[in-house]
Formats: sequence, C-alpha cells, structure tokens
Amino acid sequence: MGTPSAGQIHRLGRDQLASWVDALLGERKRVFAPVLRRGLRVLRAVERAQDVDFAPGRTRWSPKEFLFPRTETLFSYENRDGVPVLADPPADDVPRILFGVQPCDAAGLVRLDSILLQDPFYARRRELTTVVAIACSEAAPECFCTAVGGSPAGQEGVDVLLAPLETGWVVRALSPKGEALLAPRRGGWETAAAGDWEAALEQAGRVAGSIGRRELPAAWAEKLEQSFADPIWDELARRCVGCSICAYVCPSCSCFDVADEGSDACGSRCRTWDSCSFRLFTQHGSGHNPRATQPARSRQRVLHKFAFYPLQHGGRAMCVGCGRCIRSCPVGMDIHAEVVEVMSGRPEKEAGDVQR
Amino acid sequence: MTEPTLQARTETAAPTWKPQIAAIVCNWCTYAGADMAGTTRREYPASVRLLRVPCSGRVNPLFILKAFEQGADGVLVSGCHPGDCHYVQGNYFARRRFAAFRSLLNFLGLDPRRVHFSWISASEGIKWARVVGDVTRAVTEAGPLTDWGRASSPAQVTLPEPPAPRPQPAAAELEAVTGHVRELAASLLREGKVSFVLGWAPGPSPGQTIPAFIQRPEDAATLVFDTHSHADLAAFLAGPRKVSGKVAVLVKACDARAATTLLAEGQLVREDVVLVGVSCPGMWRDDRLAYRCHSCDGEVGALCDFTVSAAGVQPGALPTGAKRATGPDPRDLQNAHLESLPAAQRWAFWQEQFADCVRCYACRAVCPMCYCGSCISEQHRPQWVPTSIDGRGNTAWNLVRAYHLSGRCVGCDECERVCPANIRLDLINRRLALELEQRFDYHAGTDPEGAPPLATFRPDDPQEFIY
Amino acid sequence: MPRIGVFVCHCGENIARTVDVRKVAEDAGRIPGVVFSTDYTYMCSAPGQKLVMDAIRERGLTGVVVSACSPQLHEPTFRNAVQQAGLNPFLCEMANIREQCSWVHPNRAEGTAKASLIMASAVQKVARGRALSASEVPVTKRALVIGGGVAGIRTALDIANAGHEVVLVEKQPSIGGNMARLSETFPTLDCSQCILTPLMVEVSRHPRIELITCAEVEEVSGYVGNFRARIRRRPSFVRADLCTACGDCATACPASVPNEFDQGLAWRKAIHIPFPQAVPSTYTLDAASCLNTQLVSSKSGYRVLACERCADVCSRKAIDYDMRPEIIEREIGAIVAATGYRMMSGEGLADYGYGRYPDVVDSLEFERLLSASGPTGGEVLRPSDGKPARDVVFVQCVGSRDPVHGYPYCSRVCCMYTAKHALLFKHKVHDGRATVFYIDIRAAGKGYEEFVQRAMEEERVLYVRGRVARVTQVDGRLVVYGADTLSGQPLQVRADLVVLASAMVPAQTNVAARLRVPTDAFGFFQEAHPKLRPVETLTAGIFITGAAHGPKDIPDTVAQASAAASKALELLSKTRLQREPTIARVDEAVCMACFECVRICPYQAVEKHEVRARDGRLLRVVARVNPAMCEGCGACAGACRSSAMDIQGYTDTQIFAQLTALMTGAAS
Amino acid sequence: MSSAETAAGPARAAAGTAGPLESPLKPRLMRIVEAWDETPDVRSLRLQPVDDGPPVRWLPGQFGEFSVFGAGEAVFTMANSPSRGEFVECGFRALGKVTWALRDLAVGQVIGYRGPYGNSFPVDSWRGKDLVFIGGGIGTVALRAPLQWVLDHRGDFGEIVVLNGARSVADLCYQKEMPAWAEVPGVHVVRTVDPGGETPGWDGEVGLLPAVFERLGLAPGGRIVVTCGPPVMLHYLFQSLEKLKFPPEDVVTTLENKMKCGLGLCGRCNVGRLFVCVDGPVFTWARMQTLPRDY
Repeated sequence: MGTPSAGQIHRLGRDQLASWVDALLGERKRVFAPVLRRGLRVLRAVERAQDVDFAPGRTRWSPKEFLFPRTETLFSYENRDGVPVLADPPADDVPRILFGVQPCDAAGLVRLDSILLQDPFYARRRELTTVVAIACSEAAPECFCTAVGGSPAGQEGVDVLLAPLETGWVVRALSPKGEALLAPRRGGWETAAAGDWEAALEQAGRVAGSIGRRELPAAWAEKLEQSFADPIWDELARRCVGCSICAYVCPSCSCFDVADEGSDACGSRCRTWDSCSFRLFTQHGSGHNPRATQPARSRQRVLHKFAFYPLQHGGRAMCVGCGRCIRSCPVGMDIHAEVVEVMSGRPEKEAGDVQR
Repeated sequence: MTEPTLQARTETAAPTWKPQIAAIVCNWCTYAGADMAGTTRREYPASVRLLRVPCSGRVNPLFILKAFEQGADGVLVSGCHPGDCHYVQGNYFARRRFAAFRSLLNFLGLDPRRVHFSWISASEGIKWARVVGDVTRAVTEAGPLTDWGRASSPAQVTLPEPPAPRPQPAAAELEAVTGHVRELAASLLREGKVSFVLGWAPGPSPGQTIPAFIQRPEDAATLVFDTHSHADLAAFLAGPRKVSGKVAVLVKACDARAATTLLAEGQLVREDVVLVGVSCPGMWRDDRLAYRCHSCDGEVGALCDFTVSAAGVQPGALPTGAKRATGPDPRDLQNAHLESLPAAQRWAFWQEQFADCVRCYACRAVCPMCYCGSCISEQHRPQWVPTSIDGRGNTAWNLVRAYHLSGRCVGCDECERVCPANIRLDLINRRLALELEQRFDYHAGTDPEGAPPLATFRPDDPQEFIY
Repeated sequence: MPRIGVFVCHCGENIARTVDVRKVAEDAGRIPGVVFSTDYTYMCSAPGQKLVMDAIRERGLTGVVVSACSPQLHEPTFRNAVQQAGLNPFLCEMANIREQCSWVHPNRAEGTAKASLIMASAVQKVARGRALSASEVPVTKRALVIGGGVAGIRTALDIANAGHEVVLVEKQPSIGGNMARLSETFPTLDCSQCILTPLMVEVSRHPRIELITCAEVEEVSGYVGNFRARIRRRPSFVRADLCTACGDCATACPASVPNEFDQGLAWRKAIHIPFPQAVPSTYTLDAASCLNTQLVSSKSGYRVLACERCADVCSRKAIDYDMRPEIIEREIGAIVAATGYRMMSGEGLADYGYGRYPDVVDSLEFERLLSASGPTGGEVLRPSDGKPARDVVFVQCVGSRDPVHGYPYCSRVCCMYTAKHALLFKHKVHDGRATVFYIDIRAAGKGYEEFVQRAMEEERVLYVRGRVARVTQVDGRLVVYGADTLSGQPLQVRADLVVLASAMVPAQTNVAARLRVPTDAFGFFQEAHPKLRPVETLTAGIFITGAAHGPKDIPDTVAQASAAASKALELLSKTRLQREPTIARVDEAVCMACFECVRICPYQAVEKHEVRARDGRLLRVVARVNPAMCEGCGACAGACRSSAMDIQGYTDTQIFAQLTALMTGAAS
Repeated sequence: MSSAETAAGPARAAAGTAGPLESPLKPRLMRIVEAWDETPDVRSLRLQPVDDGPPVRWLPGQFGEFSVFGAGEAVFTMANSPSRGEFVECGFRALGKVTWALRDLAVGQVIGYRGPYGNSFPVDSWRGKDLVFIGGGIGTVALRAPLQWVLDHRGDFGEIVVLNGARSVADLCYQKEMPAWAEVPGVHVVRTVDPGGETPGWDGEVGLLPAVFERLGLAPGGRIVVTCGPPVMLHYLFQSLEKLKFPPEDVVTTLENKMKCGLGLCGRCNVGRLFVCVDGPVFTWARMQTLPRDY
C-alpha cells in the first residue's frame, strides 16, 4: 500500500461507502447516520451500514441533539442527612461521527459552537465529533441555504465532504479531524479522477441554482432590529399557534430550560430544550411577560436568527437555511418570507438591499 | 434519542421482590373498611400503602399516572358502593373517569394486572383484605414495573393499511367550491357582517394550505379549498389562539364538530361566529385519503350558518346532497390490530412512539379542544408533567393529553398530522372516543347542549372492571 | 418553613408488638423538615397529648404528625390538642399505623417499613398543608315553607312555635292540602277535618307565620342562611281584609264549574271558597272560570266587564277586578319543600276504565264520596246516576309496583286506605258487597295490621289476591276482570262502583328545579342520604318533608315534618354558620370556564363568577366556589383539566407528595 | 494532537481520557444561617458556604442563581453589599415552584448558589455625587446592595435620599433597617405607600412613587437616580424624570427579565441583541432608550 497523502481526494464505489461505515463501527466509534424509522428519516446511532439511508434529503431533526441533547443531566444530587451531595454525570468519551448530514446541518453546528462551546459538556462532545457531510443533490422547496451564505456543497463545519457522482462518491477531508478520519482508509481507496471533484461541485451549483429564494444579506441585521416595534409582526405571525417545532427541528436553535427531576431526597438537575415560542419562556413569576403575545414570541425567533445573533456574532445569520422549520410548521410559517416581507415593508429600506 | 437520558429503574425481579402498590381510597367507605380489617385483625399483604381522599370523586385519574411515575408497581383505587357515596354522586363520576382512564392504559399496553378498582364499604373489612390479596397477587405476577417510560424490546408492529373508499375528487369540483368560498367571504366582509374570514390559503410548500385571516374583501381571492385544507380552523375560536372580533370560519365536517364541542363547553359565543360549512370530499395525506375521512360522508353538522358546495352557497346547514362513499374507519382497523397484540408488545409500540416525542406541544397548539390558557403541563406546583424530554416525561404528557381529550376529541386528527415525530395520536384519541361511545353512547361534537360524558353519569353505568 | 414534629405511639403493645416504633421515630428524624420525633406508650393519654403540646410550644412546631391509630378514632383528639397549643388543627395529621399496619401485618420488618412510609406520607402532607379556618356566613332567621298541606302546616307551626318567622306559601286558595279532602283517617277512623282544622286555624292566627296563598315560589337565589325567594301571588280579586265569607257573591255568580276540592264530583261558582273550613276564610274569584275573561290577560287598560254581579251583591265592596299579580320577595334562612302528591292520571289508568266510565273513581274521589262534607253528604252514590252503590270493587296497586303501566315503587298508603274505604263503605251500606283486589297487604304501622284484619274479618270485606286486567261495562254495569292468584282462577266481578288505589305521584316537579335540588326518576325530592340525612337535600339549607319526598301516610308525614322543622331550626338557631374549611377553591387565573365543575357539583356550590374591570367591563367569567355550600367532596377537582380547582386539605400538591413518600419515602 | 495514536483513534486522543466534567451550572452548597420575613410575602435568607473554600465575592447589583434541590433554580440579586460580605443575602417573593420551596426551608438547611453574574452598579462613577434610591415593593431588594455600599463608603458620596415605597405598609421592605439608614448623616429616608395602603398610625407619605418623587422637588444637576421596581412603576417614574429633566445617563435601573443560566446561553433574557444576564442587569435609562421594548 502506498503512503497515504493528506489532502488527497478519493473516489468510492457505492459499496465502499457502506463498508467504510462498517469499518468505523468496528473501531467502536459511534456513528450517527440517517435511517428510515416509522416513516421518518432521522439520524440515529446505527449498528450496521445497511441500515443507513444514503438518499439525498434532510432528516426530520437536525443533528444538534447529538451534541446538545434534548434533555441532559447537569449533575445529580442526593440528600444525605440533610446535606445534598452533588455528583457530576459520568463521562462519555466515545468518539462519534455524524455521517451523512447535509452541509447546512454542519454549518448549523458552527452556529451552535458560537454559543455553546463555553459549555464543557457540549465542548467535549463537539471535540469528539467528526462531521461527514453529503453534498446535496437536490433542493427541497423550503431550502434556502444559498440565501444565507451556504451552499449545497458547503464546507463550513464539515470535516469530510462526500459528494455523489453518477457511479459512486467523491470524498474529501476538509479539516484535520477529517484528515484523521480518512487517514487509515487512504491506502484502500482509489484516488479521484481529475474532474471528479469539479463535477461534484458543478452538480452542487446546479442544485444551488434550483433554489428560488432570494438572498437575505447579513447587512439587513440592523434594519431588522429596527423593525422591532413594526406592527407588521402582528400580521405576519397571526396564525402562529405557539408550538416549538421550529425551534426543535432547527440546527442552530439552542435555548434551554434548567429544571430538577426527582424529589428532595435525590434526583438530578437537567438542561432541557426550550423555545422562545412558549409563553412561559419569558413570563416572570409575577405574571408580567415582556413577550406577552404569540406574534411577539414569533418575532423573537426571526430577529434572533437574523438580527440579534448577527449583531452579536460578527455578522452571519444564525439561520443556515435548512428549511426544516418551514417544512414542519403546522401553519406554514416561513421565516425566509417573513424576513423578506419585513424588509420590503421598511420605509427607510435601501433599494439595493432588497433587490440584491 | 441515543443519549442515555432515560432514568430506567434497574430493579430486577429478585425472588424476594415484593410489589409496592398505591391504594387511593375514599375516607368514608374504603378507608373505614380497611380500618375494619384492622379491628378484626384480618391479615393482608403489606404491599399496599393507602392514600386517603375525601371521595373517589376527588381522584383525578392522573393520580394513577403519578403513582406509577413515582415507582408504584400497581395501583388500587377504591370508594363506596354505588348509591352509598357520602357525597351521593362522587363515585358515579369517578366510575366514568376510571373507565376512560383504564381504557387508555389498557390501550397503551400497560399490563392490566397493575390497575384495579373496587367498591368497598366501611363494613367490608373482609373484602378489603381479599381485594388487597388479589391485587397483590396480580401485581406480583406482573412483576416489577421496569418499563415505565421505555420500551423493553422492539415492538415490530406493522399496521394494516386499508384501501380508500373513494378516488380523489375532480379538480373542477374543488375549484367550484373555492370560487363560492371566495364569493361568500368577500360578501361577508363587504357587508361588514364579520371582521375576519378564517379560511385556507396556499402555503410555502407545494400542495400545502395554511390558515389565512382575510380582512379585506379583495383578499378573499387568496382563499382555496382543496384536498389539503387540513387545518381545523376551529382551533382559532377559543383559548389563547382565539381571534377577537366577529369572525366567519370555514369548517369541514370534522371542524364543525369541534365548533360544536366548543359551544357545548361554553367557549364560543354563537353570535360572534359565522360558521361556514364546506362540503368536504375528504382530505388527502401523501396521496392517501386521510384516515378520518374514510368513514365520513363530508356533510357538515347542523350548526352552520352557510353551507358551501360545488353547487353554490346555501344558507343554513342544509345537506349538500353530495354524500361521499364511505368505508370502515382505518383507525379502528389499526386499533383492532394493535389490540390483538399482547399488551407488552402494545406497550413497546407506544413507548417507541413516545420516545420520539420532543414535547414541541404542536399537538396541543393545533387542537381546538386544547384551549386552556395555562396548560396543566405548564404548571409546576405540583408538577403534573415532568419537564424533561425523556420517556417518563413524554409518557406523562401524552397520557395527560389523551385523557383530557376523552369524550371531547372530535377526531379531526390535526394533532397526528402536525406531529413532527409521527406519533399516532389519532389512534389513541379514536380508541378513547370509541370507548366512550360504546360505554356511554356519547358522540363528541354532535350536541351543542349535551353534558360531556365525564361530567354526567347514570346510576347503572357499566362497572364490569370494578371489584 | 415547616418545623414538623412526629409522635409515634406504641398503643401499649398494639403497635409496638409488630412495628419497631423507635425505628419509625428515627426514620422521621431524617426527613427534612422534621425537627422533632419521639415515641410514647399511649400518645392519646393525657401525658401523651401533653408531650405533643409541649413540643409545639417549646420547639415552635408548624406541623404535627401523630403516628398512631385511625384518624376516624383520634384525629379530633389530637387536632383539639394542637389547637390548644396554638397550632392550626389542620396542620395535624394522623398516620394510621395501627388499624392499617400493626394489626394486619404480623411481620415486624415489613410492618416497620410500611409504618415509616405511612408516617413519611403524613409528614409530606403536613409540610404542604396550610392553616385552614372555618368560614362563617350569617343566617337570616326566617324559614320558607313551600306547600300548605299537613306536612307544611306542621313544619311551619314547629318552626314558628320555636320562635322563628315562617313564610308559608300555598298554591291553592286554602291550606289543608289533600288531608283536608279525606273523610276519616286510618287506623283510628277519626275525622280528618276535625284533626286538621285546628292546625290550619293555628297557622292563620300565628303571629310569626306569614301565610301567602294563591302563590308560587318563582325563583330562589342565594345559599344556605342567605336565600332570597321571589314569590308570585295570583290575584284573588277579593280583598281579604274586607271579605267576611258571607257567600252572597257565590250565590249571585252565574258561572259554575266542577269543584276541584271535591275532585270534580260537585260544582262550584267562579267566585268561591274551596271548602267551608278553608284558611284563609276568604272567597276567591277564579279568573279562568269567571265570565270576565279578560281579568288576567288585560293590562289594566281598557276592559269591559261582562258581569259584575258578585261586586253588586258584596256589601263590603270586597270585590276588586283590578287586582294584579303580586311579586313578594323575602329574605330566607332555611327552606322546607312540602309540595305533596297528587293521584296518578292518564294513560296508565285506561285499562281500568278510568275517565271512560264515570263510576270508576280514584281513591281521593272516593274519599269525597265518603266525606260527610262531600258532594253526596257522605252517602256512597254512583257519580253516573246518583244511585247508591251496593257492589264496590277496590283495586290496589293501580300504577304502583307496575313499571309497565305506571311506577315501580309502592305507594305505601293504599293498602291501608283501601281497608278503610271498604270498612267505611260497609258501615254505610250494611248489605253492600266490598271486594278488594290486592297483590300483597302492606300494613306495617302501629295498629295497621289489626285494622286490616278488622276489615277482613269483622266487616267481611272480600280480599282477592290478584291483579285486575281491565274494567269494562256490560249491560250498563261495570265488570272487573281479574284473577285470583291463590286459586289460579280467572275472575269477573260485577260492580256499581270501582275504586282505584292509584299511585301517588309528586304534585309539583318544577319546585325542585327552582330550588336546584335533585329529584329521583319520578320527580320525588332526593334526600341527601337515604338513611342518615332523610330530610335534608344536597343543597345546604333546603329540607324536604311529606309526600314530596315519596309516598307516605299522615303519621309519617307529620313525623317527618317535625324532623324537617328541627333540621331547619338547627340552622336558624345559629347567628352565623361555621363551614368546614376542607372545601374546593378555584385558582381564578387558571380557570378556563368550561364549567364542568358547575355541572358536576352535587351541591350547587360552584357558580359562574364574572370578573370585571374597575370600569365595570366584563373581562372573563370564571368558576367560584361558595364556601357556604361546598361540602368538600372534590368531584370538581377530580374533573378540572386545567387544575384550577383544588381541595383545601387534600390539594393536588399534597397528594403528589404523599404518593411520592408512599412509594419512595422521599418528598417530591 | 499529542501523544500516541492508540487503537481508539485520533479523536479519542484529541479528547483525552479526562474524567467527568463539571457543569458551569453546578452550584456551590450554601447553608441558611438566618431567615426572616421582610413582609408577609417577602422573605430574606442569609447564607454561608458549606465548604471551607474562598468567600463568595460579588459587586453591588450582581445576581446569583439560588436553588432548592428537587425544585430548581431562581435568580435573585445579592441583597447585601460585598462590603458586608461575610454572608450572602437574598430576598424574594414566593411566586413559583422554586421560591415556594425556598420559603419553606429552615435555618440550617442547604441550598445551591452559583454566581455572581452580570454587571454591577457603577458605584465608582457616583463618587462625589448626590444619590437618590427609589425602590418600589420587592424592587427595593435590588437597591439594598448599592445602598449599603454607599453607606459603608459614606464619605465618597454626597447627599443621599432613599425613597422606599410599597402597595401598603405591610408590604414595605426593610422596615427594620430603614431607621438605621436614616441615622447616617446626610441620608434622608422617605417611606411611602400607595393611596389606600396606609394604616391608622402611618407617619410616612401616601401616594404613588413617581408622584411622591416629584413632590420631593429634587433637582437633576449631577444627581444620580438609582431605581428598581415593577415595570408599570418604572414607566411612570421615567415620565416624571423626563419632566424634571433628569439626564437619562444619570438614571440607573436593573432589568428583571426571566433567566435560567446566567451565562448568556439559555436564550430567554435578551432585550434585543443584549442578554440581561451578561450585559445587565444594570442599565442606564439612556441605554434602555436604545433598546427594543422587550422587558
């Protein structure tokens, strides 16, 4: 076998991808990959490659739950003769691979990083996680990654990018983690032909072209922030029913609640997903609620993604355009359309902004 | 979910294992009967721990859920014999609630040996000792409850899929209905009869419709009615989602039943709402007729102010004559299949479904019957539903909602449609509706004046499940 | 912050034999919030109680758990003790480790473990308990009695004689009810009028009884001790203060109609007095039969009087055609419903020829035929032709004990009055023949069986055991078709007169609805408890008596009337009512106004309450519990979906904590 | 990447084999050393660490997360000044699950504390200036720390007016301490209750806080206004301040948005782009005017 060379692009046959997954499992790595389950396409820890669904398309949930679990124990406590004794949760040091996620999901993890990396539990898992993304070969009607600076073959947050070819896959490591993941395999893999990578990118370009939604420039953030008191928000979100599907399917929503489970004798303090669409999210004990109406809560989500976050974190929108919230919303709330609508209604809008 | 957040009980059935059983008993009869057992020194297993309440009518069936959550292996609820209630009627109400809740637990596959009900009078110390013995034996046979909030083995259930009784309607028919809907909406707005028309309009995804609030006559042209006009718009008539002002709302047969129930529960002021019934050819889901539509002929209820069909707009709730072909309700077929399975497998089936619940509360958010301003799941003193998104919390939430819909759910199946985790809430709600139909001859959404089935009773209600 | 003391009783050896009481006390000491725990031989003894009281004072306890016997036994003892020590009695709980533990679980380890859990559960309950105090409501010292039959009369007199005001409302122009119609009463055969009239007169003269006749209770609002009754009095068109009951008006009156007091067997005038002894002794102009048909319907405006003969002849000028219906409102503390019974009528009697053949009469009609003051002067004459009746057939259980044609219940008095009827008939017509068809003879009163035997043996009344299938007329005589079940033979009996012992049914069913108290399936008032609270209803402050509650004879009615009076007096004897604090409460912020609680509450204690802004704008409607009426059963709380409803002393929070403790020993 | 790449692979090596991690949301154990009721529904606790570790440090205006194990966490501002920092004190009203549980605890029981979080009152910038503290109801609790600080550094500051108001006399916080405040030279304490809330023997002011403030006739020049109270009180107070021409930069208040983590992570306390838990809770009125109305 030849010496593996870093940065090399490989070409895999259909079966090779599956055997790679099996090999990773054989190394006692935890592999989260898309599977079909109860009519849902979801990411699950797989036990064998044949369960993996490599077909294009998004999973119902984003991969964030593998780094930021739905509910997570922060510590447990036990009352011993009147004094609580606290214990940290056991460490889980198994390396894990998010296999076959979409590039937008990988970008979503980068957004999460900017918020949650200061949490050691998240940071540890993030460190242990390698992201293998598959470039999109088609776009769903709700997709708008290109509107927020992403791409069907986006590389942000991706350690290894897989792109479909007519007869197989082209594989490329995009980070040291990705390199490390590919390193043991390089010897057995065929090097990509010249033009394979370009063909894959071209394909992604075609997908990008099929996304009909207009760009939402980062420069809109401040204008959007100024729209806070605009009555248009009441109009836009009149039909919002106040569930939290949008936040829970979102790859970058990261709000949580902290609550105790158990009795005063023993139990644990848990961090659980929460959502700005819930009334109780901001309601004071006194009953006062800064966001007393559903439209006010709905506005928070849009502005957080497109105004507050970019203004806090160097310009980029928090939204990665995966379209999940649009797809799953019971009443078809469309965050992209909302932003466009609010901006088109801003009296002081700069013509160029909206045209672009 | 793969992260180990389930706090499964690891207790195993050692030979010396003895069950713990919560007994919720009324003060006047059963508690006194248990005292009588003591006074006459009649021994019985120590497995049972009593909780005294004034009356079996005080027992919220969700206490049973709470007992299991707190580690009970079995629950016994006991009160006065019918006719003996200290408060005359409490046990009659209790009996209906228990029937509903028990049927829910059975359907979800909880081992029926774990839940028991009895009537034991103050003089029946002997009966108390015997019932405790029987219950203890049954719970001991069932073993430790280790799978509360989780499936102990894969369920591997495939539900039967029946053929649809009718084809997709002709596009021309739907277009005609849409046209009439638009005309009616525009004229209601133009004449100032309502400030809003609540209908369906195209959504962001192909083939999707969304609730639309039409305020200006010229916007009525955005309304559509097609086989994807799923949303039950009655959800916007009550509770936190209630639209203010006089509103005309488009309703299909199922939505009209929801409006009827809202009226029965005092949530609607009839004069504030113009109900526009739409002759419905059935809603389609992924190219199949929605399950609820198989047995529905599409005729709206007697409550409507207008009825719209392809033929035009009729004042009142006249039948449109467009009766659709019907077939057996697939939810019943699927439920029958589920109920043919062993309880443990059914439990695994539902636990797998609940495990995927993310507690987004979309089921609640779209439900016309979920109009509580402060849902019990949002209350923390006491904590009815654990906050954590895990098997325990999810089981509690789904049980609470199902029970709270019993006798009220009209089967619009919106909760199931919007559930991002594809939980078959429709089957649960349907099963409970059927139970109340069979037991109490009650059909939700048919009588705007009738008493809800759990708010009334008959002295001779069936009680075959009570010792 | 709870500071709970746990006191574990040995009960001599009763508990200590199978429960390690010291261990239970030690376990208690480890529960957060328990600041003191101990055990003692007899906690209920004076030193034991002192132990509890001292600990409360010295250690500032905020809650007490006594682990001992059943609360049914000593809860009052210890609640009293803690109250003496300055602690709210509702912060004391019993943990029943005797009846429900040591006496039934011989295994010491199991018993001890369970005792600790029972104790822990009580600790958690107390820890989440709140001090509760009884609420108080004032009492209006006036009773309303609805119905002026013997039941209402007796109740009114008892209450009035005890010193409280009574408003007695009677629908008819006179009090007296059905008893005034009776000829003689079994088993003593004293004259009904003779024993009733003095009571009626006493009512009319009683300074504390306000008698309102020709009147109905239209609406009752409020609650125990604080009702408000709206009474509508029909106009009598005769001024009671002027009428001397001379009767000139009736003589002059040209309009005759059947007299309802005589069950239609005689005639009266439009202006009339129901019977000579009527109280009040005042004539009444019956607008329905008066020739001046517009009397009631015209609105005091233009009216032509067709006939003014009564006014013309009345020397006192007591006739007032302009009299209008009157609304009388009274504040009331207690209400007694004594609305009585009537005889069954209608389809169920068709097979017996009632309504078809004039000589088929019901028992009340027969009473009038027997009555010396009745239409025949006490002679038994056939209504059809006024000829004496010689063969009389009495049919019992007509519509009673007959779910198909009438009612499943027994009317209780028919056996006795039929024996009386037959006996009186035989007294009047010595050679007459009396035949009684019966199913069973129910004569379970003092002197009753002897009375029936007398009818059978001394008066030779023929008793035939069997049902009557039908009554027809053949050749102008009635024929009763029946069967003798003892011989198994079908039987036909010719009769001049057939007397039906028809079922007693409630006279008025709308009163129960207006009082918002339940009735049974037949319209009889439902008592609060069939054994223990027979004259109370589920609504506090509303009592029932007489045949309105179910068929009964005069002695039972009078006894029950006094019982109802005594229950009403118990209420009226108080200036303020104390109500148990363990009742329902609504968190109005959470209530979603589905009002299932209102539907469910057997005591009508939950009301719809309008929440208004300062400017009077209606904000929302919520459920509210009237503490004066709530009994604390909790049926409402068990139904409340938003958990807005809770029961003080048995809150959801307490129950959850108890369940947790029972299962794990810990607090939730 | 460091040491040997074992069979477990590079990722494992990257992560190392470190033991369990500690959550930043894990609290320090504190014992209740004293507890008392300020008003019928406001309770104060005095806490001391259970461990022998370093003393708790904070700045006036900073807050902490206080927790009852089994009930959860609640946010309170430290109610005492670090200049009196041998204990941590907090004051709260029983409104929710946690505060009710906290209220039920006894002296000697142990709770959780983590913090301090947020910014603090700019006490240094107040040196030499006259100060007005205006606290409404439970809001006074948040002003106690800076007030104590100022009293403990009395010489550094000018004239001090404390305006403490509540719905009724019984609801007035720190009634026992106010006389001591008033005894400090140059400190003027004004107590007020809403109309109808006075008792027969009441010798303080009667009137809504903004009105009483206006009656005091304090001139703006260089005077710092430090205030905390219910949203509706602040709304009218700001109107009064505007009328009296107080520069918004000289008015300081705290925002009380709901918080869970205290670290800017949980996402609920934001006012526009700012997180109250990190960028606040202390804001000048001038800064608030630039924020969306999301509090």
